[in-house]
Amino acid sequence: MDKVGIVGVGQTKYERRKVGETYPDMIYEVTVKALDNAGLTIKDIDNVITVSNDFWDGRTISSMAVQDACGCRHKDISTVEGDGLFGAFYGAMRVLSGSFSTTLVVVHNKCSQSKMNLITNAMFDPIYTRALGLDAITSAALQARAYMETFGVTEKQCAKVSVKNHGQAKNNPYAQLPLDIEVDDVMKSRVLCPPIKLLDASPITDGAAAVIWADEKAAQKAKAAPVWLKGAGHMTDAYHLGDRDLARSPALVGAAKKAYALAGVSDPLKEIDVAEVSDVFSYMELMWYEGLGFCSEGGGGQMIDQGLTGMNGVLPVNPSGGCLSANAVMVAGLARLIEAVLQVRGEAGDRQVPNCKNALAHGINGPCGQSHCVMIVGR
Amino acid sequence: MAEWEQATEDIVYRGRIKVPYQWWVGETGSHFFIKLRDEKKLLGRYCARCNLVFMPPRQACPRCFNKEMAWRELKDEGTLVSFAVPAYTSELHPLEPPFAYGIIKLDGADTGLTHLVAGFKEGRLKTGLRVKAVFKEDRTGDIMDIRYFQPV
Amino acid sequence: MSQKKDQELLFVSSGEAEQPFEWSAGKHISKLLVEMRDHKRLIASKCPQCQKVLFPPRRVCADCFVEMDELVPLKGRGVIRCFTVLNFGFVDPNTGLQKPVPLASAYIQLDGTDTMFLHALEETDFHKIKIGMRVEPVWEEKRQGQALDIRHFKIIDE
Amino acid sequence: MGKRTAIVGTGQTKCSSARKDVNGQELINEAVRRALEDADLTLSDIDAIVIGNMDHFEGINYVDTWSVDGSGAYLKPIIKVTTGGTTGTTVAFAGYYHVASGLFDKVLTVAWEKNSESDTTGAIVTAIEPILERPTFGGAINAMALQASMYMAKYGATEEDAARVAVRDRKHALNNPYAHLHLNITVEDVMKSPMISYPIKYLDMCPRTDGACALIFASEDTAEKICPKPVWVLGLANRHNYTLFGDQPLVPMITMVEAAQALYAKIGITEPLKQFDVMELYMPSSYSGVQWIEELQLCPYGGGPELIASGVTDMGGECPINPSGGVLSTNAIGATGSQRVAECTLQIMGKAEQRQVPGAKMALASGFGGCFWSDLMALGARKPG
Repeated sequence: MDKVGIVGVGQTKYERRKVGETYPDMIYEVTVKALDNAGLTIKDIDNVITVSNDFWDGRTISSMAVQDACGCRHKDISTVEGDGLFGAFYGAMRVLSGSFSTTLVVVHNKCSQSKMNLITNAMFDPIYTRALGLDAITSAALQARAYMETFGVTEKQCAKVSVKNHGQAKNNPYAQLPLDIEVDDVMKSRVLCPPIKLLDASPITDGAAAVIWADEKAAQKAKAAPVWLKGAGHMTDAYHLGDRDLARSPALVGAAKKAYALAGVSDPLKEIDVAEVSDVFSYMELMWYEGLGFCSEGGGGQMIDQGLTGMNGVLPVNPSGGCLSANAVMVAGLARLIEAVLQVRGEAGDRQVPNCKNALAHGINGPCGQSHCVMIVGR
Repeated sequence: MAEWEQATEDIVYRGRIKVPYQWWVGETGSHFFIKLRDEKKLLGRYCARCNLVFMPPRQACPRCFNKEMAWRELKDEGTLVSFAVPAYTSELHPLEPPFAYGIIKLDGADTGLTHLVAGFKEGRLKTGLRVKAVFKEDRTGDIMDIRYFQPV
Repeated sequence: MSQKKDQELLFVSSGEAEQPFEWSAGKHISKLLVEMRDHKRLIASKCPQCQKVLFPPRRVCADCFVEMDELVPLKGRGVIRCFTVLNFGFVDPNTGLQKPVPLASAYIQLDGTDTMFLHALEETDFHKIKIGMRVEPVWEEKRQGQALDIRHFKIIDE
Repeated sequence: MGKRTAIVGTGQTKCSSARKDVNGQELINEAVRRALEDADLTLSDIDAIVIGNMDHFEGINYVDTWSVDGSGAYLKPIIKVTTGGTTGTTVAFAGYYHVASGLFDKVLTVAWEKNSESDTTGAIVTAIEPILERPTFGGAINAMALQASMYMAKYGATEEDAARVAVRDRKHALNNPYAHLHLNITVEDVMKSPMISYPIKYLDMCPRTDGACALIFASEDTAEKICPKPVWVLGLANRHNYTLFGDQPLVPMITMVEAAQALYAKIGITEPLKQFDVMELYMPSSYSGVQWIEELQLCPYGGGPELIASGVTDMGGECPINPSGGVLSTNAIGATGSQRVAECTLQIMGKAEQRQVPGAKMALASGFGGCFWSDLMALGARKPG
C-alpha cells in the first residue's frame, strides 16, 4: 500500500440540539477547522467525500445540502451513505488510486431533527420484519441478551463500560455527556429494554466532523505531521437478525483481520496503543473487544473487570468518551478516527495515552453492528 | 457571529416525508405468504449445497447463490433464541404491553424468524422457551398473519 | 420453481407511515423568513469577496468559500428566467396527498441579485408566460414564516 | 501509483414498469448473477462490493446491509454510495477507485431502483431543500422543463428539434432487449403526445422503471486473465456543484462543461465527436439530448439541433449516441448511470449484438442528477499507458 495520511481534523462540539445550525453551517465549521488544522486552504483540496444519511436528514440526496459548505465547487466529489469511517476509507482509496493527492472527508448528522425509532425501524426488511416495529434499541436488546447469556457477561460488566467512557469524556471538550457516575447509577437508570438501560445507551446528538487525507507529497505542505493509514478493512454479516449468531461478530473478525494484515499487527492487545470503538450500547464495546481480537471469545466482561481498557490499562479504549458520550450517528466513526489521530499526534490533552504509536478506529453500519470498518493509523 | 444573527430567532420548519410505498414481495415470498394466509402453513427454503433451511424464505441461497432451493414445511412451533421486552411505548409497537420481540428458530429451520412474543406472564420469558404461532383470524397475506408466538 | 406462472403476486404497503422532521432553518434563512412574515420583505446575502448577491441568503459563498455576514434588502420584484407548467400529478411528500396541478413555476432572478430561485407563478397558461417578464410576490394575509407566505409570483406590467 | 482498472463483466436485469415477480434483493441478485456469469467468475472471486440507489425511492435505510442476500455481500466488504440521479455512475466511480487503490482486485458494483414501489415524482421532490424549495418543486419533469424553456429561448430551438432525439433513442431501443420501452414512433407522434410540463410532452420524457445493473471491475493484474477484451477505464471526472437549484446557469449546464473539460484534459480529448466511437448519455428528456451535447463539445453552443438533425448521432453515424435506447427508453434511476457504463462496455467488448457500433474502441458514459450534477467516465479497448 502506498502512503496516505491524515493531515487535518475538525469537529464541532457535540450537543443534544443545535437548534440554530443547519447541516451546511456545521460542515463549513468543520471544513474550516480541518483546513486550519492542516495549514492548508480549500485550493489545496482536490476532491471531497461527503457522508450523510437520507433518512436521518429527511432528504433524498442529503449530500446536496452541504456542497457549498464543503468547498467542493470545481472539484470531483462523491458521497458515501453510512458511518463516517466507511466514508473515510473510501476517501483514502481515492488518494491511493493515484487520481488525487488530497481528499477532504466531511460528515454530518442532526439526530435531534427526526425520530430515532422511526429512522432506525427503516433498517428492517419492509416485507418480513418492519411491521413488527423494531428499532435500534429493541434490536440491540435482542443482541445484548444473546451475547450476555451465551458468554455469561453481566449487566454490571456492561455498566462498567458506561462508567469508564462517560468518565473519560470529562477530558474531551467536544463530548456531549461527560458524567461522573458509578456502576450503581447505570444499574438504576431508567430501563429502556432489558438488559439495556438509559445509561447503557448513547444519546441523541447533533454534530459534524472532517478529516483531510494527503499523499506523501501533499502531506509535506501541511503543517502537521501526517498520521499514516497503516491498515483498514470492512465487512458485513448476514442481514436478517435470525440468520446471524448475534452473540458473535464474524464480520468484525474479518474486517480486523484485513486491517491487521495490512498494518502488520499480529497481537493487537500489545501492538495497538489506543482503540476507539463503536460503543453505541455499552455491551457492544465488550463484544467488539472480542471481535477485534483484544481478548478471546467471551472474554470481554473479564477485560473490563480487569481494567485493561481504562486510561491506565494495557489498551485504553475510547479515551474520547466514545459514542456513549456523543453519538451523531453517521459522524461516530469519523469521530473515532479523529480521536485516534489526536492520540497519535500527542494532542489529546488530558486524555492523552502516553507514547501512542498505533491507534485503532472502528465504525459500524446497520442493525446490531451488522457491518464493520476497522482502521489503524500511526506514526 | 454578526449582530443580526444574535438577534434573529431560530426558525424550525416542521415537515414530513410521507411517500406511500408498496413493496413487491416477489414470486417466492408471495408463495410463502399465500400458504400462510390460506393454509396457516410456514414454509422455509432449503439449500442442499449448504444444507441449511432459511426462514424467512429466500429465492436463492444467500450464502452460495444456489438457485435450486426447495420448499420445506416447518412446524409452527419453535425455540426462543433471544427476546427483548420494551419498557417504553412507541407508535411502532403493534401490541399492547407486555409483549416481546423474539427470534424464534422454528422446528426444521436453521435460521431464526424475528417476530413478536405475547401471552406470557411478566418476567417469565426465557431463552430456550418453546413457543407456538398464534395466527390471525382474517389473514391478508403478510407477516402479521402471525399475530405473535406464545409459550407452549 | 414450484409455483405457477400465473400466481398471485403480493405487495406490502406502508399505509399511513410517515417520518416527521424538524429542520432548523439556520440564521440566514430564519432572518429571511422573519422578514417575510413580519414585514413582507426579502433579503439576500452579499459576498465580501466577489461582491455577488445571493438569494436565498446563506452562510457560505461557494465560489469564494468565505462566510457572508452582510445582508442586503431587496425590493422584491424580479424577472422570469425560465418557467414551466406541470400537469403531471404526483404525491406531495409533505402531506401524502396529491399535489394540485397545474403547478406553474419559474426560476426568478430578483432585482439586485446574482442568482435565480424557484417559486410558483400565478399564471398557469403557459402560452401567456414569457421569459423576461417582470414579476412580484403575492403575499398571504396570514404569514407563518415559511416559503409559501409568498403564495406565488404574479406577472406585472412595468 | 494506482492500478490500471478494467471492467470485465456486466449484468443487467429485465427492465419493466413494475417487476412484481421479484423483491428488491432478488432484483439485485438477477443483475449480480448475470455479471458473474458474463465474467465467468463466482461470488468467492469478489473482493468487495459497492451498492447504490436512493433511500426514499424504496423506503429502505442502510441499503448496503439490507442488500446482502441479493448482492452476495455475506462476510464481504460493502459500502453504499448515493448521489441522486448520478448514483449509477457514482457507484461505477467507486468500483473504479476501489480497484485502482490497489486494496481490492475484483470489485462488484450494483446500482438499482424499483420505482414502482413509490410515487417517483413524490420521492424525487424529497431530494430538494425542504424549507424554501420543496413546497413549489414538481420533480424531475419540472426541472427538465425549466432548463428546456431557457435553452429554447436562448437559441431558438424548437419542440421538433427535441422530438428528433425522442424518436432516435426509441428507435435505438428496438434493438436492445434490456430496454424497458420498445417504441416505434415518429416526430409527429411526439408532437401530438400530451403536454405534461411545457415544453415537455409525454414522449419527450423518460419512463419510470424497475431495474438493476451490476458491473465487475478488475485490476491490471487479473483483468486480461478474466476477460479476452477487458474494457479499460481511461478517465473519469464529475462536478456536483451547487446546493440550491437556482444558483447556477442552466444554459450551459456548468457542471457538464467543467466535467468535460477536466476529463478531456486528463485523457487528451480534443475532438470528442471524432475520438469517441459511441456515447451513452444520461439524458432524461429529449431536450437534454439536444442541449447537453453542446456542453460535451460535440458542437458549438446552440448547434445541438443541427447536429441531431444531421444524423451524426444516429446508428451508422460518426458517433452514435445511446445505442441502448438511452434513458428515454429505460430509467431505473439509481441504476441508470451504471447502465450507461454497461452499454459502453458491451459496445467495446463487441457484445452489443443488433445494436453494435462496428469497431467501437472508445466510449463515453455520463450520469446526471442531483442539482444539475454531471459525472463522466471514458472507457476504451486499449490499456492506458
